[in-house]
Amino acid sequence: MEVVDIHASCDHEFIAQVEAESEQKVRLCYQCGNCTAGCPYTFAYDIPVSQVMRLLQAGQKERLLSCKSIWLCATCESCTTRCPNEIDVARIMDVLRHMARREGYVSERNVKVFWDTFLDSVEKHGRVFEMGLLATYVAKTGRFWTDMDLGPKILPKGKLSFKPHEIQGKDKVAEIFKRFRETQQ
Amino acid sequence: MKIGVFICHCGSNIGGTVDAAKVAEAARAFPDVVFTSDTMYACSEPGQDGIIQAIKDHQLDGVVVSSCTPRMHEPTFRRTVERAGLNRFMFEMANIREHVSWIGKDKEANTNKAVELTGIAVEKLRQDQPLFAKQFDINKRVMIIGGGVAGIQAALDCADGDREVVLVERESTIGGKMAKLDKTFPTVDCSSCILGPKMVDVAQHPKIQLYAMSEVEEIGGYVGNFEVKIKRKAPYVNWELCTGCGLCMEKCPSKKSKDRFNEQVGTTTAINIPFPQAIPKKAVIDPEFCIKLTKGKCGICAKVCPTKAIVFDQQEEIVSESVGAIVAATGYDLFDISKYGEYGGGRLPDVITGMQYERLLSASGPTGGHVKRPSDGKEPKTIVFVQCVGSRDKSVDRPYCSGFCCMYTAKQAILTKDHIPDSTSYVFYMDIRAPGKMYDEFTRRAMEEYGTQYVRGRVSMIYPKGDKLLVRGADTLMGTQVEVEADLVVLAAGAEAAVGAPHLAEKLRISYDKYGFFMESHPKLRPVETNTAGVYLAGACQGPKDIPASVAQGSAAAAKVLALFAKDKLENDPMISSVDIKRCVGCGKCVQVCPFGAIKEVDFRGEPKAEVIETVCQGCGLCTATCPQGAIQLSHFTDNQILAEVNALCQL
Amino acid sequence: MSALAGKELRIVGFLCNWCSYGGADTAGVGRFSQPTDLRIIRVPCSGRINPLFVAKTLLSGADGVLVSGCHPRDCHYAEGNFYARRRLEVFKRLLPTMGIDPDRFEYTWVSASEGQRWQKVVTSFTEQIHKLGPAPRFGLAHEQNPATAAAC
Amino acid sequence: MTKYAYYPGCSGLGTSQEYDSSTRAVCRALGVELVDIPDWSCCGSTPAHTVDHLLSSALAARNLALAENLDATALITPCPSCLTNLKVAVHRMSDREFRLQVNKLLDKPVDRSTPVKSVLQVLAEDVGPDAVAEMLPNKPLAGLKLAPYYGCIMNRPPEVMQFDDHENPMAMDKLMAALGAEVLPFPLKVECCGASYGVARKDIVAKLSGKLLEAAEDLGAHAVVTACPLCQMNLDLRQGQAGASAGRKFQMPVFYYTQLLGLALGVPQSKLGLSKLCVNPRLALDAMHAAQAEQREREAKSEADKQTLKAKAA
Repeated sequence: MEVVDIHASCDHEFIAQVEAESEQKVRLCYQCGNCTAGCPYTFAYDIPVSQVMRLLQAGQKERLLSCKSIWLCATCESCTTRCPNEIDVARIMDVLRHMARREGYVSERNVKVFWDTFLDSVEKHGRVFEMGLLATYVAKTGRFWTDMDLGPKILPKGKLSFKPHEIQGKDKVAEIFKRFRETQQ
Repeated sequence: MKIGVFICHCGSNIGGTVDAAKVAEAARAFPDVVFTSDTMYACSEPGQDGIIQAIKDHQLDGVVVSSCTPRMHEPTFRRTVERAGLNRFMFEMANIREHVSWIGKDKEANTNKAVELTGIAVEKLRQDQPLFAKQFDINKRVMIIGGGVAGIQAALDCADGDREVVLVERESTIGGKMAKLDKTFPTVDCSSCILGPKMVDVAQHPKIQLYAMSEVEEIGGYVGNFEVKIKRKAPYVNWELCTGCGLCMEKCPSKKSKDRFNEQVGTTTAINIPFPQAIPKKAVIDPEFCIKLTKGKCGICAKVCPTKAIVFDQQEEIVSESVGAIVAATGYDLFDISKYGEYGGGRLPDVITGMQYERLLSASGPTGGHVKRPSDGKEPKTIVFVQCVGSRDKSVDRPYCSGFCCMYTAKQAILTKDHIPDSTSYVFYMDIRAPGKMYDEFTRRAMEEYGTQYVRGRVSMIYPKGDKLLVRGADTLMGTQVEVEADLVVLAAGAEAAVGAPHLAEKLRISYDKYGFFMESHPKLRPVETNTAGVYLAGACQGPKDIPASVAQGSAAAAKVLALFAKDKLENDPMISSVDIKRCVGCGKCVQVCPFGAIKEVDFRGEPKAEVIETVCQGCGLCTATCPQGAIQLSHFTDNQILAEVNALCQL
Repeated sequence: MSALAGKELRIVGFLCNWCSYGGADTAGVGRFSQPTDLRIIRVPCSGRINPLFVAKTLLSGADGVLVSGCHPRDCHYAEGNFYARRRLEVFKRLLPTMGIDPDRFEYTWVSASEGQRWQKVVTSFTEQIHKLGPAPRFGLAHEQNPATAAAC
Repeated sequence: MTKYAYYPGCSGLGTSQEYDSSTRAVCRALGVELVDIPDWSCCGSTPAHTVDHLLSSALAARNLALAENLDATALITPCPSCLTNLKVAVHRMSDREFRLQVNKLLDKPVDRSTPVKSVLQVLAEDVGPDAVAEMLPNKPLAGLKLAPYYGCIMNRPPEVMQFDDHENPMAMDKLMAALGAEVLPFPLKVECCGASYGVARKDIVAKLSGKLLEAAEDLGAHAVVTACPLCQMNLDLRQGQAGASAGRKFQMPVFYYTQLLGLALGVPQSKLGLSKLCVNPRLALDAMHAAQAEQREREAKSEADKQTLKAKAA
């Protein structure tokens, strides 16, 4: 296990940035572990959420932005709701994800592709086109066989439309995305 | 007038962010100031000697010290100037530490502010007059409110000091929380074996008058002469006749009453003596559950009572007592565990509080000391203890540490192993707070000798799984989520202020913090005194405390009372109101407004005039602000003095 | 008129000795940093405060006045703060008729244990006064003689 | 009658058609007037807030702005994910600075703060279980054992959602009880089912949904009842995957609460869309009917016994 030089490796600017974007104070965390205890995703995480908070206090940017956990948080709000120090932990997880995206870290590619594809669909049609979303996702990830078992279950129900539900204001929605990208530059 | 000004550095406390020498220099320009100096520690012996020397050398008539808050050292410096031959009211203080150096880092702004605060002190001093105290008689009886272990200790110590004690207890028996405990840490000695004899002493002591099932209704007066109205609630039993034989309890058909003594583990009879060692050992009817009182029928207890003590139409009554001092020892209450919805307390029968568990462990408890879980009466084999339930948790507005939960949890884990040798106990903790004598050794024993499994992490949720409870928590040292299937979960509920504590504080005219705990005069140096003379604190009403600390405070409060009663006369505070009889028009507004009845109307050459009863006036100044003529003035805080301060500030 | 020209405005506080003065002490003991403008005058009870003190202070050139006493019901003298509340409430409503912006005067309740609350009260009141800026001067002498005004 | 601006959410047009149609039918039956927000667009759902909070709030806010014209009491939606996005947007936009930034991204700025509620909240609070129970004196769903499942974000975080208890919500329990159903104390009411990871990480959904189904089955539930399209899909469509993960085979119908309300209120089957559920709802309904028949039999027998006793006495 590596030895961490807690003085030299602490990225104070990173801490400040997370605090500013999340509007949370990371020093309020006293490491009780309640977030990890309640998190339904702990089994799938590489770093449990209470340790995400600790690494954040210690300014360990690289380890955090490259971890899987931040892509696997479903924002179920269990941590935020039960934190004794009233820290919005889920929001911090969200912010770390934003930063990872901006800086080009992707540790759970399929998750990111799914989300991106979802938003592409919204940008294009104004609403999510579920069938199109799945098709594009499969094309991008090459995961053709995944969920093949579900096809026979869902298709006969006639719920999945093969045509998108276009809206009149779809260009207005596309504009939102466009203006948002402009703010990011 | 010749004024001397002393600017204190307080080491670096003031000197660090205020240029004390510069303040001293600037103060020389103030009117009547003939001497200034800056000093390292004004309150130290050389500091005080320096002030005395300057008074003598420069024939000063008044002194200003700019240092810490007057709430801390005003009495100190008043004594200093008195030693130099001045009247102790020819002294003013400017607070340049708490109000200046500690709250700002800008040295220029701080220095400037310190100069101005010194300036207003000088202006006020220029209007000061020598004041002299009056003496008055003292009533040497004491009232103690609350009959828990702290109140019992205070009562016994005062009574042993040969003073008459009035002990007021809300419940039908004294003993408080300690009486409910099975054993006590760190010695694991039996709670009722050490408390029981003290309770008997209270009952037997000729100097102690006990009012059980009573509450303080109203408090008037002031140190040395309080008038208290006590409400004696109706037990529906004539206690003079009741022998505590318990026959009524045996026959009472209403068996679903709330068993408050047993923390509602099970139910009890509508007529009840809470426990065999109760003092006084008298029966009480719970009107909510008594069939006779709710439906008009029954009356079996009245038929079987051998002394005919049952009185269904008994009314509460008010009695008055005169005392010279009051000790508040009203204790604490437990945090309501149902506020944590994720733990299921109040919803799941086998999620209980530590105090409920204490009753399950107790030989005189509802299960006769056999640990049986409430849902099905089975003996639990896996017990999970969860600490910090209502402690150190901002989200439930309880950010403070309750202090004793770590210890009682360790004790309960040890007792569990004694009761059920093949059981396993898990303790979820955040930190172990065990700083008392033999305390840490005790928690270590729970782990080392009794095999208690300590898990460092909080519990996030508890839910039923089959007939077990699934406890999901974290082990932060392992860095993972953990689960335990438990038979019983004990939540270490924290302490909070007793129900109604703020209301009592208001009657006592003492301060309380935002959680309802009573405020002491000084957290370190005056821990059992309050800002109201003659009112003292003992035990957990001031903040969470364990038994040793509560007993120590009970004795400390008693010592303060005995010291007060060692004097035959008390001196009043001479900062009181006086009437300028020439300006008084006899309108009587001051008489109406005075909260203490300290102003009376007198006849002066055929005209009504106001007159202040000097030993009754407490110096609030309400009358001064009310008088349309400015005829009644509060000494040391006269209109002229306050306006002089305003003027000084607005001219600077 | 400001104590430190450009930096501070003249803010005067009348504080009850038993609660808010202690609260200000508690804030100091806790090192809760605050703006430096406020100057505190200690009184035994908020009920001791004659509204005319506030009027006099504002008319004498203060930019703001803050009165702070014990929370309702929690008075060292049983009921002084009730009288204070009644008087000051009426007084605040009268301020506009005197040509004074009522926002220059506030009264509040802070107990001796509420250091953090005191810090918030001082900080927000000081901000409020700084937003209003220096009070208009009533003394004509000052207006005619800018040099004197600056010296204040 | 109070009028609500209705936001169906994208899945209402696809995978949760039956939730949308049953919601509309039940609202009509209970006198709750819904007006569709014209030309509504996607709220951004989970993916948007994982990218940026400004984008996420803007996508939601477009709909808030459109709803302003409708002069409705509140904007309501059946979907908790849409609900969260809309509510969080309103919550964050109470900050002036943030609202200005969001409005910069929109064609039509948000002027007012429209209250946002779930359809469940309206049915539970504005209509109320007592009123529903009064309409259904025969308790049509008697004998049906239900595990009510709210999902993780219907009530959390409480500061934003401001509805029901965040650890032990009861709104759906009470509505179902009003229909006569036997509502079981489901302990995992607010545990996450795996959310939208079904596609990218189906192992996660299988495990978490498996736990939920296990708990429901162990309680003896005939069916799970839910208020969330994503939860319903995970528990219903992915029940086979969940079973594989839990190492057992589930046969647990998963209803939308509006379907059961509709069933009890006698809403036409075509609107309820029971046939659109993957696990056959008959399993639960048959069990319910069997229980009802048994109950009737018991009552008949005790009545008969009474008659016999009377006859004997005579």
